Amino acid sequence: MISKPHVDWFALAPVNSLLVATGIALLCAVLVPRRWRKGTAATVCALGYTAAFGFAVAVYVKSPRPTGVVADAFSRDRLTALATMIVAGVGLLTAAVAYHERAREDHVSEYYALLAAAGSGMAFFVGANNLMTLFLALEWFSISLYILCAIDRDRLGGLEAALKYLVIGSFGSAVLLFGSALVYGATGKLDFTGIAAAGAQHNTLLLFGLAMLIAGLSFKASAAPFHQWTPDVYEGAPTPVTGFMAAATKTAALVVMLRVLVTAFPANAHLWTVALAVISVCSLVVGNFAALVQRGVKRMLAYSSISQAGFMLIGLSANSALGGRALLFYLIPYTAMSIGAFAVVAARERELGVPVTFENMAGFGWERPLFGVAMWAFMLGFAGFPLTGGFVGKFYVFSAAYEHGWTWLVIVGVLATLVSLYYYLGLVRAMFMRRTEDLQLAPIGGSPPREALLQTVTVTCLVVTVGSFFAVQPLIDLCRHAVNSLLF
Amino acid sequence: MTTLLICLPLAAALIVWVLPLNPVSAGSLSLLAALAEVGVWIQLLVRYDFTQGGLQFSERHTWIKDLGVSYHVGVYGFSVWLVGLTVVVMAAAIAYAWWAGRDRARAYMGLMLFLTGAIVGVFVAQDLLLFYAFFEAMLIPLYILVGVWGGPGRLGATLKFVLYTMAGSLLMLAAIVVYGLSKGTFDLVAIGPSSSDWIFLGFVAAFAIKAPLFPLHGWLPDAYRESSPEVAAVLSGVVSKAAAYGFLRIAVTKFPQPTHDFRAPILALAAIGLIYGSLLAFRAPDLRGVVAYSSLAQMGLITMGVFAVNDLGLDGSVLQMVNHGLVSATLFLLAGMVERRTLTGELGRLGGMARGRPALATVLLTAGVIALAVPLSSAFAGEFLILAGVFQRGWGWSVAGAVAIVLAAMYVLRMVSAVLHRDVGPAVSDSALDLRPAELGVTVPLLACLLALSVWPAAITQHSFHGDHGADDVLTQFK
Amino acid sequence: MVWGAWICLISPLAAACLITIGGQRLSRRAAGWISTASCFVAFGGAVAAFVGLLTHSASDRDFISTAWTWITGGSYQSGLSVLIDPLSTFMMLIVAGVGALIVWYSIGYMDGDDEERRYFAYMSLFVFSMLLLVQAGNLLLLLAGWGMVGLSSYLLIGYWHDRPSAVAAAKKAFIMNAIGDATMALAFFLLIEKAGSLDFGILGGQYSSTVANLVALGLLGGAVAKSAQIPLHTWLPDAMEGPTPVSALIHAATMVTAGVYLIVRTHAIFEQAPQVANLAADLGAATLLMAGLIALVQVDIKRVIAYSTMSQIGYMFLGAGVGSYPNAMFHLMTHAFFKALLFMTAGIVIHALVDEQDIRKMGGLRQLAPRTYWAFVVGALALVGIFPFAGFFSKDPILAAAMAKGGAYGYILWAAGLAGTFLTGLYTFRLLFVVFWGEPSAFVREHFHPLGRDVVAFSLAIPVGVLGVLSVIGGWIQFSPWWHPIETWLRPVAEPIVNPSSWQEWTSITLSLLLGLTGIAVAWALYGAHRVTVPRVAWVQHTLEHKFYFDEVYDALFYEPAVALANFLRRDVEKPLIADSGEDLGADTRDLGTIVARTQTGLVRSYALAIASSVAVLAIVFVIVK
Amino acid sequence: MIALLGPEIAWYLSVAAFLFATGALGVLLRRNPLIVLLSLEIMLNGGNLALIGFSRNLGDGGGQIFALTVMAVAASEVVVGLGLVVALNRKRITLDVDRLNTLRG
Repeated sequence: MISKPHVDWFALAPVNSLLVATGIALLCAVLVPRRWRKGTAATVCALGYTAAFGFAVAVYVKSPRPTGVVADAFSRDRLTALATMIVAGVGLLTAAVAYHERAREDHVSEYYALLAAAGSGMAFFVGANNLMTLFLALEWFSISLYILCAIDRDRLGGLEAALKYLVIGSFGSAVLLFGSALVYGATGKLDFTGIAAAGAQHNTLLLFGLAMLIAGLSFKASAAPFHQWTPDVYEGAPTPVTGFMAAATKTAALVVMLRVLVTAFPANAHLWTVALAVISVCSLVVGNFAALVQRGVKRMLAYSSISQAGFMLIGLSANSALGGRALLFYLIPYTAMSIGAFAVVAARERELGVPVTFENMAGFGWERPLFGVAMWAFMLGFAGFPLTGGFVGKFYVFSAAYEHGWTWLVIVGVLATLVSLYYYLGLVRAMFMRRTEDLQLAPIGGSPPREALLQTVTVTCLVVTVGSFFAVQPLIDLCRHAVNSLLF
Repeated sequence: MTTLLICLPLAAALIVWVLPLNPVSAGSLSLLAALAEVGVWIQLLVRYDFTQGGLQFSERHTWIKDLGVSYHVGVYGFSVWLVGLTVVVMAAAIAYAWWAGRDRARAYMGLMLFLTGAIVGVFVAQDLLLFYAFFEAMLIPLYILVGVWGGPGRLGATLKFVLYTMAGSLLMLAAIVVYGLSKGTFDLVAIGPSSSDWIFLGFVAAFAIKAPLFPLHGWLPDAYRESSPEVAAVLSGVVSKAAAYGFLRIAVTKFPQPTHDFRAPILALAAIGLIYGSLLAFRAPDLRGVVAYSSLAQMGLITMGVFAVNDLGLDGSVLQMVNHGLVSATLFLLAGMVERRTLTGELGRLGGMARGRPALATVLLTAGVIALAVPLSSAFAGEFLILAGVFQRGWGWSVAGAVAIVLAAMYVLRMVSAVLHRDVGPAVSDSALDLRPAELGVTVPLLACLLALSVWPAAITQHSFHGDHGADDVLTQFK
Repeated sequence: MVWGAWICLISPLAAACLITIGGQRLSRRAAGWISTASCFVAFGGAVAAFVGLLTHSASDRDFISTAWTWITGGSYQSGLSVLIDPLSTFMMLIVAGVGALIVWYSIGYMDGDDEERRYFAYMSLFVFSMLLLVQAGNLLLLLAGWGMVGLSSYLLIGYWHDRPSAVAAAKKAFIMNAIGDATMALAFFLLIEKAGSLDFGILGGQYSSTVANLVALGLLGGAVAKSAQIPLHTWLPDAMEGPTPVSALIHAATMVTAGVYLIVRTHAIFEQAPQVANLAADLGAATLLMAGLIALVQVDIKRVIAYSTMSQIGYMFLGAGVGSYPNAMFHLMTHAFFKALLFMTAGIVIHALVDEQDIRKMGGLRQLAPRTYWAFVVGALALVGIFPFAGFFSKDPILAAAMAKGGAYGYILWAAGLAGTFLTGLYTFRLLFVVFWGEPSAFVREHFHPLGRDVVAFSLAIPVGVLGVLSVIGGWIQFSPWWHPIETWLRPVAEPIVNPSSWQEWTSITLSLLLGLTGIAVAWALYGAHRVTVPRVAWVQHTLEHKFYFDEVYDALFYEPAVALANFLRRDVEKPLIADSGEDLGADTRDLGTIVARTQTGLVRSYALAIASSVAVLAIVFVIVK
Repeated sequence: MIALLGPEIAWYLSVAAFLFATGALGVLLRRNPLIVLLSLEIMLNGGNLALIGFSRNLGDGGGQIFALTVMAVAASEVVVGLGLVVALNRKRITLDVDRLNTLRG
């Protein structure tokens, strides 16, 4: 008889709950009458994410000691749990944003199904404990995202974005795959600890593999110079999906990068830390400078997400518990700010019915004070102003860099922040200081649409953004325990 | 008590933002809050034990344990005075804004209150990161205040202002990270002195831009010209003092060795700024330009006093911070009142306003002569002490100061007579009224504070530092 | 005694505040009377202080009363304190007394001006400042008073603020005085560094000659600026733009003589710096000659008197410089009397001729205004120093002192002084003859209107009368050859360091008397009886009319360069280097951004290429570095 | 027991690398999206070959399972890709990836 590995269903509960949600949502497409379809699907998706979040919390509480489950293919530890919480939270908020964004009625349930699928893929991704599960999960959520980008089949931008994403994405995955193959060849092991144990750190194959793995993962984290798909896809994709990608994909990619590099390649730290530092500098430079000249808000946010990735990589490159904490803490306000920002953009899009640019944001801050203030806070957060978690996050990554002896990286980060101010504050300026009459095209008209969910999302993000400035200590403890499940 | 000082205006700001009040009630509520703040400060002043000195009313809560960051606030003697300056000037500014009637009053008033809290925070923060947080938090409302309610050139002005300031303060952030982590704590009271030039320069850069020192004042003319008068008053009166405070509390105190090494260049910059600012004020074409450049000069003077690092200089600079804060605020408000009547600040188009407007004439003249530090005014006391102090670091500095005194007489008198005297300017219509009671109510209290200080400048000079010797107090980090 | 001093100091200030706050609620007259009353109260206070001093023996007539510590800087501190000693009471009496008379006079003179209240507020403020100056208990407070009188003089010169000339003159006065303040401040910084204090006591301490010289120079700078001596004298003639009582009070009787007071008060330091003391004497001598010469060609009645003031103060500087302090102070007192008298009579003339000041349009006023004429004659004789008028007693001892200074140096100063007396006689009586003698000119006949018999007239006449009497008898207090109470009174404070022998006294007296009379005679020949036509040499005329071109030179040397520099900085530094550098940097950054954004071609292949190449680079670097 | 004779692992690896490179070049050079998708498949298969080769060499099954997974994944990827191509085609857009450059800058 076949010996089947013991499966720890509890550890997989978040993933499964989302898979279930996917399935049900898909069934809705055929079983639920069109009239109720949207509501049902959205609810199912939301419930799936809520359940995932709940389970993740439970896992976090219940697994103080990291263990590998399902034949070590999946790691049950607090890092996974925390990352899953973030992803699930993001997914939940995205579902809410999407509920209002989807004006058209067809493919609605598939849409939510895919959203849930992508979430589950990420939840699995962050827990991946060997190269195979890593690749599998990566493709899992990537493919869902490809489709989500193109969900509006008649939007040319969506299609183009999707195809680009697909081609470049597969290219990246291929690189990742080949890298995994080389690492496998060099060490004979697929699981991370085994790779570390094999002690083949000077093997050329391994080094090639490491390079390719870093490339593949930085690609998903959209760090320069593997970033170029990001602006196009973010611009082309439906706004909620963009928000989801910006927040969740980056989280997953960075967390996994942290896990892989720290667990599998401790012996090569002297290489990959420098590599990551260089990559983060590239991201800071490219992201900030390119963002300076953007007119489209989504595109600007895309570039800003690139530079944010740069900041988080600073923490990663420190290769220390502090660095890990910095990264995880940074992720919390960052995800909130991204989702929130894109939610606001979505709101403006609904009003105008055209892509949102700096010009047609004029006066928005006064017309819709809630969104205005929220957006203001998000921008300040991205720019690392106090009273937002972004400030503490930056402070942490800089501390990590300094502790690692890289003051120069701190200086680079500081200068990058300075450049970034120009466009972040530029958006605030567009919203508050330009008068509405400067704006040529008038809103579609009629009273602003009901969007209770959008407002809830925005407020939630606002609360997280600001709250993470004040309630630093509990969050840091959360991150500390999560990071402690890795061996530094 | 200290926390109350910070939180009262912030809470009031939230209330004003959230409640759907009409402009008038929003304004009166804000004014009430501002006055309450003044009341709290008076309490603080009364309860602060000057004979004992040192840090009082301190509160400490852990904020970020693993990096040794904490919410630590408290006041020293000189902080008491600077906080007082802040609350008084802010109250005046809010009162004027209320009377002048800004559109979107709720947002405006809320931001002003928020700003109050932030500035007070800067003066009471006893933790490096907290200090930085408040130092930056000041920018958040200011960016909007200048950018939304400013003049035609406001967009450029506000962006320039923020970018300049951030350039400095981000360097300071780097310096803070390095300093704090290398010392293992961020607590301003506990952290020991450092001899690292780079960290020192990081801090100095931030404060030198904020003050501003020559030649880092590129943001100053636009910001002071384009913002609404009360905001300009706050900018030059209070916000710039945050920089001087930083010089005193951090740069000089925590970095004795670098201070000594860099004294000459910094004094030189300050002195150049003093002369340069005075000369430009002398040729500035408009009312606000004169005040703006004069405050550049004054900040140079104050910096000289701080970096003299001796009893005279330190006492003098604290006194002068308060004086200049009050007087430049008054002058900016007056400039606003004049512009309100004539729709222009160009000196060429003003004139002859004294005829039939005794109140305006008296108030402007009084503020002016105090600004030019006529002897017996508190400004004179401050400048005298500062120059006497810096004289002991080299007579040349004081000579520069003496020249600046003459130049000050030249530009202030030029401004005063261009507004008040000679034949009536084209922009001055006979219908332009004398100062209204409300306007008097805003300016006279400020002047009253100044006159009170003129009668007894020692109130501040004796009660800024522990014991008689400010220098010792600084060298021992106010222990 | 102490309270007397404080009352003396406070009451004018109180009046100033009262009038300012009272504003429209006070009637104009009321303002005037409040101000006058306050000055008389101050005089009472002064008298009280004086009497109080008399009760003490000469050795301990030195009291300091401190209200509270005014400023502190570490161990240095200065109190808000008044000093009561012979010198200060002497000055208090003059300032408060003459001040009271002149303020009273201005009730009449300023009658009908629509901003009288402001005027009287300023006047009270001035009296307060002047009293603060003379009562100051330490050098810092003295400097405070020093600046305050400068301020109030600025306010009063520019009182008619819609006259550009007045405003300009006021500014000029203030700025020139600011220069003096600055030099004094510098001297004080040095004192603080060396002695750690600014009490008068430290002046007696021992200092290295450089320190003493520098301090003395700084003080002298303040003195010459305030007392309109060369080289900082050019503001005084312009200051005549102010109302005439102002000229009488500030620019004749009190403020401009503060420089003399300062030197006498700080003589200890000057005695340690003899060169500087001599410099003071030289400047005095030079000024008295130059002013006398310029006065010969002035055609504005007030300016003539102003120049004579400069030259009289020159005498005082001469006296103080050579170290005969009591005589300097004595001349200060008599000068206060007769110069105030002259100004006020001139004021009456101007008032009667509807504010006309050009003497070429006047003439023959003797018949029309006899009482004024006689008052003027008294003043003029006192000024020239003719027996038995006040000037006679006070001027000659100064010459004697110069003589007693000894050496060629002393005799040069003495000669200069004597020449001065001749000039004094000449220009004074030129003025007198031109204005009062001869037939009434057309202008006079047209515009002259005599004073009525109302309050105005009385408030004009009575003070003039009082001062006239003082100008006659005021000198008899001291006749240096025989009796000198003032010298004994001031001795504890200012011990003279030259003691002229009696023959020096007598020669000076006779010679100066003779020269004065010759001056008068020449004036009579030229202007009174027109026996001789006035000799004119073109270039001399020009030089004198342009006041030796001081203004022009200063403009060229200081003002223009300052303006040029400021404009240069504004145009070529501030704008391009400071203001625009920010924008330029921003623009460059944005350009960089455009370049970076251009790499985003939108072509899949280029993206793939980027990834592939970076992977290759990364891998190769890894392999190389290991 | 006779070990299975055959080329050294190096050969398998080089073939795999060759395939991978070919695929990559295809993505870089070809303009027809179908060909591009095909090249992507070739890249993935290069990876697969490497995996299988190694797993045989090491006598460890993991690699082969991995390869199987990859095939499945690759298939689904292609499906999505083709779907997109069809969608594009339906909008009568000539099949040329260089035309897909409206999103840039």
